[in-house]
Amino acid sequence: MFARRRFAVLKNLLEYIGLEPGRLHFSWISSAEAEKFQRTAQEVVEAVRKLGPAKRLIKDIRKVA
Amino acid sequence: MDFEAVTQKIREIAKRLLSEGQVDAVLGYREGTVPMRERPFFAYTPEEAEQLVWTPFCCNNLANFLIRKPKGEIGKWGIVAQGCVTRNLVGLIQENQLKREELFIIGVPSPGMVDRRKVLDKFPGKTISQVLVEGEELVIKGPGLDERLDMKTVKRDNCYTCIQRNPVIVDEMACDKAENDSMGGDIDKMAAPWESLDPDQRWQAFYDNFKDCIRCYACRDACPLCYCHVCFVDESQPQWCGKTQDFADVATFHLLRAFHCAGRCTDCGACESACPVGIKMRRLTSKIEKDIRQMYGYRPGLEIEATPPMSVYKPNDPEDFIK
Amino acid sequence: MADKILAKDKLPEFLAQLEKEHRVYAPQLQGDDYRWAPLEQAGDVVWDFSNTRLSPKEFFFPQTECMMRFVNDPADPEGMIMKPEEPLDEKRVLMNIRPCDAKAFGVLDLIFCQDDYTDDPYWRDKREKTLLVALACNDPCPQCFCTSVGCGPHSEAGSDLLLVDLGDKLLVKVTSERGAAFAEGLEEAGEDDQKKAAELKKAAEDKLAQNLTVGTDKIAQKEVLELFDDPMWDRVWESCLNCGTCTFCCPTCHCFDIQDETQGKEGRRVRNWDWCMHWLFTRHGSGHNPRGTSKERVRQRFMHKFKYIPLKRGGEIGCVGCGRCVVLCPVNIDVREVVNQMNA
Amino acid sequence: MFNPYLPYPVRIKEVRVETEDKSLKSFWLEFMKPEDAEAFKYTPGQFAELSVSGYGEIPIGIASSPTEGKDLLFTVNKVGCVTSKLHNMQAGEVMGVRGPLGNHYPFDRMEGKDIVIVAGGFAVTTLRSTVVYMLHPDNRDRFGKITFIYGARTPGMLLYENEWSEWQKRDDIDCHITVDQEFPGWEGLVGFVPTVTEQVAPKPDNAIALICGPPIMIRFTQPVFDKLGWQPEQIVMSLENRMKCGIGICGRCNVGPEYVCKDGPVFTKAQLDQMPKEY
Repeated sequence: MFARRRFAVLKNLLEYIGLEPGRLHFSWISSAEAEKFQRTAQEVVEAVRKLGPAKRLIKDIRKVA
Repeated sequence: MDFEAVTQKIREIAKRLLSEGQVDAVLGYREGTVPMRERPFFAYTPEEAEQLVWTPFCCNNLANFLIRKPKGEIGKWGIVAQGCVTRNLVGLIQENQLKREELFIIGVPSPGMVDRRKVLDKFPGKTISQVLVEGEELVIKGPGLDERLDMKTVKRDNCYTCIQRNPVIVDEMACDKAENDSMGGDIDKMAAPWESLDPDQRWQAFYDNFKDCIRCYACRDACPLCYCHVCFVDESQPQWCGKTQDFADVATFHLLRAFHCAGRCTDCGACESACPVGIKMRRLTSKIEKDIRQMYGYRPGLEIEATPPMSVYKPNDPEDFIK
Repeated sequence: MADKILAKDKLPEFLAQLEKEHRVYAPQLQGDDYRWAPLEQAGDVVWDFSNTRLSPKEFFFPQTECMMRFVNDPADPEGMIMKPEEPLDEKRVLMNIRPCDAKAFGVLDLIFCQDDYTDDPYWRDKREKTLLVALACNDPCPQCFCTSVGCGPHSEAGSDLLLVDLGDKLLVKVTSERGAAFAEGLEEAGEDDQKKAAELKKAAEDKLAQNLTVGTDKIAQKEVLELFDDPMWDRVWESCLNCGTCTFCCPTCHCFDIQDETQGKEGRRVRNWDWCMHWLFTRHGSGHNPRGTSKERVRQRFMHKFKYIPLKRGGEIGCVGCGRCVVLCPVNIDVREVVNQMNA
Repeated sequence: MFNPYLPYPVRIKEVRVETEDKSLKSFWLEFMKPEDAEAFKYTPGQFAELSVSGYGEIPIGIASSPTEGKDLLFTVNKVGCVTSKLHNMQAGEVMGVRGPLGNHYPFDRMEGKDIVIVAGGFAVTTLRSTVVYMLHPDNRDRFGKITFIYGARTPGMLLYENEWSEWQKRDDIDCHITVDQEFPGWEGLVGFVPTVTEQVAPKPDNAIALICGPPIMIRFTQPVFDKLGWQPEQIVMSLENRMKCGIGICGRCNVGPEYVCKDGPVFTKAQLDQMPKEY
C-alpha cells in the first residue's frame, strides 16, 4: 500500500519525461495468484515486444560518452 | 522590504543570543565577494554577528547547513529563516534529523529572492561589478553600465509561486510578518510545464533541460532533503547509476533524485540557484509536487505533526494505473 | 619570429589555412553562455566575450573518456584482454582560447606527462594534435586574478599563437615553434601596432590590479605542515557543500576515477572526472578515510593547488586565476580570500 | 605509444587460500606474452594494479621476489567489488597486471647493514618478497644479520606458513613468529608484535628496520624503536591509500605533496614526520 503511492508518483514522473508510452505496467498479484502472474507476464512481454527496442534512458557503451 | 532595517534587527537578535549564551552559533548570510551572491555564514561571537546581512540575494537554503555540520559540535543553533527554510526545518524535524529545541529561529518573511542569472541575461556581454538595492529596484553598475531593474521582474521562478513567505515555525521575528503568506503566483500555471506536450516532445524537452549537466551534484548538495549518508548515485555495491556523461546516466541521477524528494520538496529553489550551468530542476520536482498535492492533498513542511505522504497510505488512494 | 598582423577582414583566409588540416573550434554564444563549438564560418568568431563558462579542458581530458575496450567473454580467444581505444581522429585548433586556459594546459602537461612512465597517452595524443590560438584579454572580468598567480591577460604560456585585438586588426604573437608555421605568410607588425598592443596589455593589467588580488610568496616559504596545521582551515570549509562545481569548472583540476562497464559482450574501461571534495574519493575499502571530513577535503584542494603542485613542479602554481570557481561556487567560497589567508 | 594504463594480460596459474577465515587468497600469475614478462622488472616493495576486466583494478603489493622467476605472486584481501570477483576466479582464467608501480625498499641503503623486518597481519606481502630476495644466494652476502618479526591474530591468520617455517630452520635469518593470544596446538610465541619487538630488542647500530602492518601495530611499535635508540632515517615504512591511476596523476592517494603510488609507497619515518597524517 505504501508502494502504491510511490508507484503512482513514479509512473507519472516517467510518463511526464516522455518515456515511450506502453513500457510501464503495474499489477497487483498476490502470492496465491500463479495464473494471474503468468498471464500478466505474458501480456507485458507481448506489449513491450510490439514497441521494439527501447530508445530512451538506454545507454550504449559502444558510444564514447 | 527594508533590507537594511531587517539586517540591523537580525544582528541585534544574533548578538543578544550569542552574548547571553542562548545559542552556540547563529547561521545566517553574509555579503559575498560576487555581486548578487550572498553566502552562508556561521557567527560564533557577537562580533561576528556584525557581518550578518539580509538582502534579496540570500539564495542558499540554510536548513541544509544544519545537517551537514558534524553532529555534536553545536548544541543549539540560531538560524535566520524565511518561509521555505522553516518548511525544510519542519521536514527535517518530521524526519528526525533535527530537534525543534535545538533551534532558535530568527524569522523573516521572504521578499522573493533575485535570480542572478536573470539579471546577468539582461546585460549580455557586460561586466556587472556591483548591484545595489534601492527600494524595489536593483541598481546595476559596471563599466559602461548604470541601469535600474524592477526587482519584481527578476526573481527566482519558485519565488513567484511561493505559498509560504512567512516562517512556519519561529522564535523571534526580525520584522513584521508579511500580510499574505502567498506571493500570489499560481503554481498550477507554472508547475509541470511539459504536461501539455506529446511524449516525443516531452522527451526532447527533458533532454534539452538536462543535457548540460556536469554532474557536480551541487543541486543535491545544496538541498536540505539530501542528507543520505551514501547517496544512491555514489553507491558502488551495487552501482545503481553509471558515472559517465552518457545521457542515460545523467538522466537517471536527476530522475531518481527528484523522486527521492517526493512529498518532501518545499520548492525552495536552492538546487536551481546552486547549479553552475543553469539547469531547471524544478521542471521535474514541480511535477511531483503537483501530483502529491492533487493525489494526496499534501504540501510539505507546513505542520510538524503531519505525516509525510510517502510514509502513509489511505485505502482509497488512486490506483487506476494498476491492472 | 617577429610579431605579425592579421586584418580581421583577412580572417577567412587565415582560417582556411588552418582548416586544411584542422577542425577549428571557438567560443560561441549558445543560450545564455559562451561555449566551445565547432566554427562553421569566420563570421561566427566572437571577439568581445569574457570567457567560456567552463574550461576547455574537455578537449584534452573529456569528462567521460573510454580508455580501453575488451570482449566481455572468457570463452573468446581474445576475451577479457584490454585493448586501447583509438587515438583522436582529427587535428584541432582551439581558436580564441583565453591565455589563462592556455596556460592551464601548460601546467597540466607537467602533471599528465611527468616522465617516461607517467606519460598519459590520452592527454598527450590530443595535446599534440591541437593548436592553441589564444586571444589576449583586453577587458578582464572582476573575478580574474591571473596576474597574481604567474599568468596574465596577455600571457604567452601554453599557446602556439597569441592574438591581441587591436580593433580592426589583430597583432599575432608567435608563442611556439608549432605556431610559427601558421604565421609565416602574414605581414610584419609595425611599431604603432606593437605600441598599441603594449598599451592594451598595460591597461588590462591595471584593471586587474583593481580586482581582489592574491599573494603566494609566503605560501612558498612556509613548510607544508605549517600551512596544513594552520587554524584558518577550521573556518574555511564551514559552508562548503562538497559539490564538484569548483573542480569541474577549473581549468587545472585533473582528478579522475576509472571504472569498468559491461553490456553483454561489450566491455570497456572509462575514466570520469572525479573531485577531491567528495568523501568517497579517498575512502579505503576497509572504511578508513584519510580525508574523512569536509575540512580535510577543502584544505586538500587549496593545498594541492597552491603548495603541493608548486613544490613538486618547479614553483608552477596549480591555478591560473581564471576566476570561474569564484563566480560559480554555490556558497561563494572565494579562492582569493582563502589564498590570502594561507599567505598571511 | 606507450600506455601506462594498459594491463599486461596474465593467466592465473594457482590460487591458494591463505587464512582460516578464507578472507585472503594468494594468486600466482603467469604472463601470457614473454615480452611482457621481460618488461615487468620489479624490486621488492613495489606494487601493481591487478585488473579484472568488467570489475576494475586494485593496487596490491607484489609478494613474489624477482629471484623466483617470471611468475608473480599477489595475496589479496576480500574487501570490495574487484577483490570479491578475484576471490571467485580460478586457475586458468585471464586477468591483467599493470606495473610495476611505485618505489621499493631502499636496498642500496640497506646494503652492509643489519635488517630488522616487522610485519603484522596481511601487510607482510611485500616483506615476504623482501626476505625471499635477501635470502637468495646472490644477495644474502650483501646484508648483515636479518631479523624477521611477524604476528597475526591467530595461527590460522598467518600468511606463508610454508615459507617462514623453512626460514625458522635456517641460521642466516632470525625468525620470531607470534600470535596475539594462546591457541591450542600453537607452540610458538604469544604476544602482540610491539611486545615481541621489545623482547627481541633489535639494536640500531648500522641497521635499518622495515615496518609494515595495521595502523594500531605501527602506533605501538614505533615507540619501541624510539626507546631502543633508532633514528627516523633508519625506519622504513610502506603506506597504502586508495588509488586509481597508480602513476601519480589521478589525485586521491596523496599524503601532502607525496603521491603514495609514485613517490611511495615506501617512505622513511623521517619523511613521514614532515608529511600530514593523511593515511
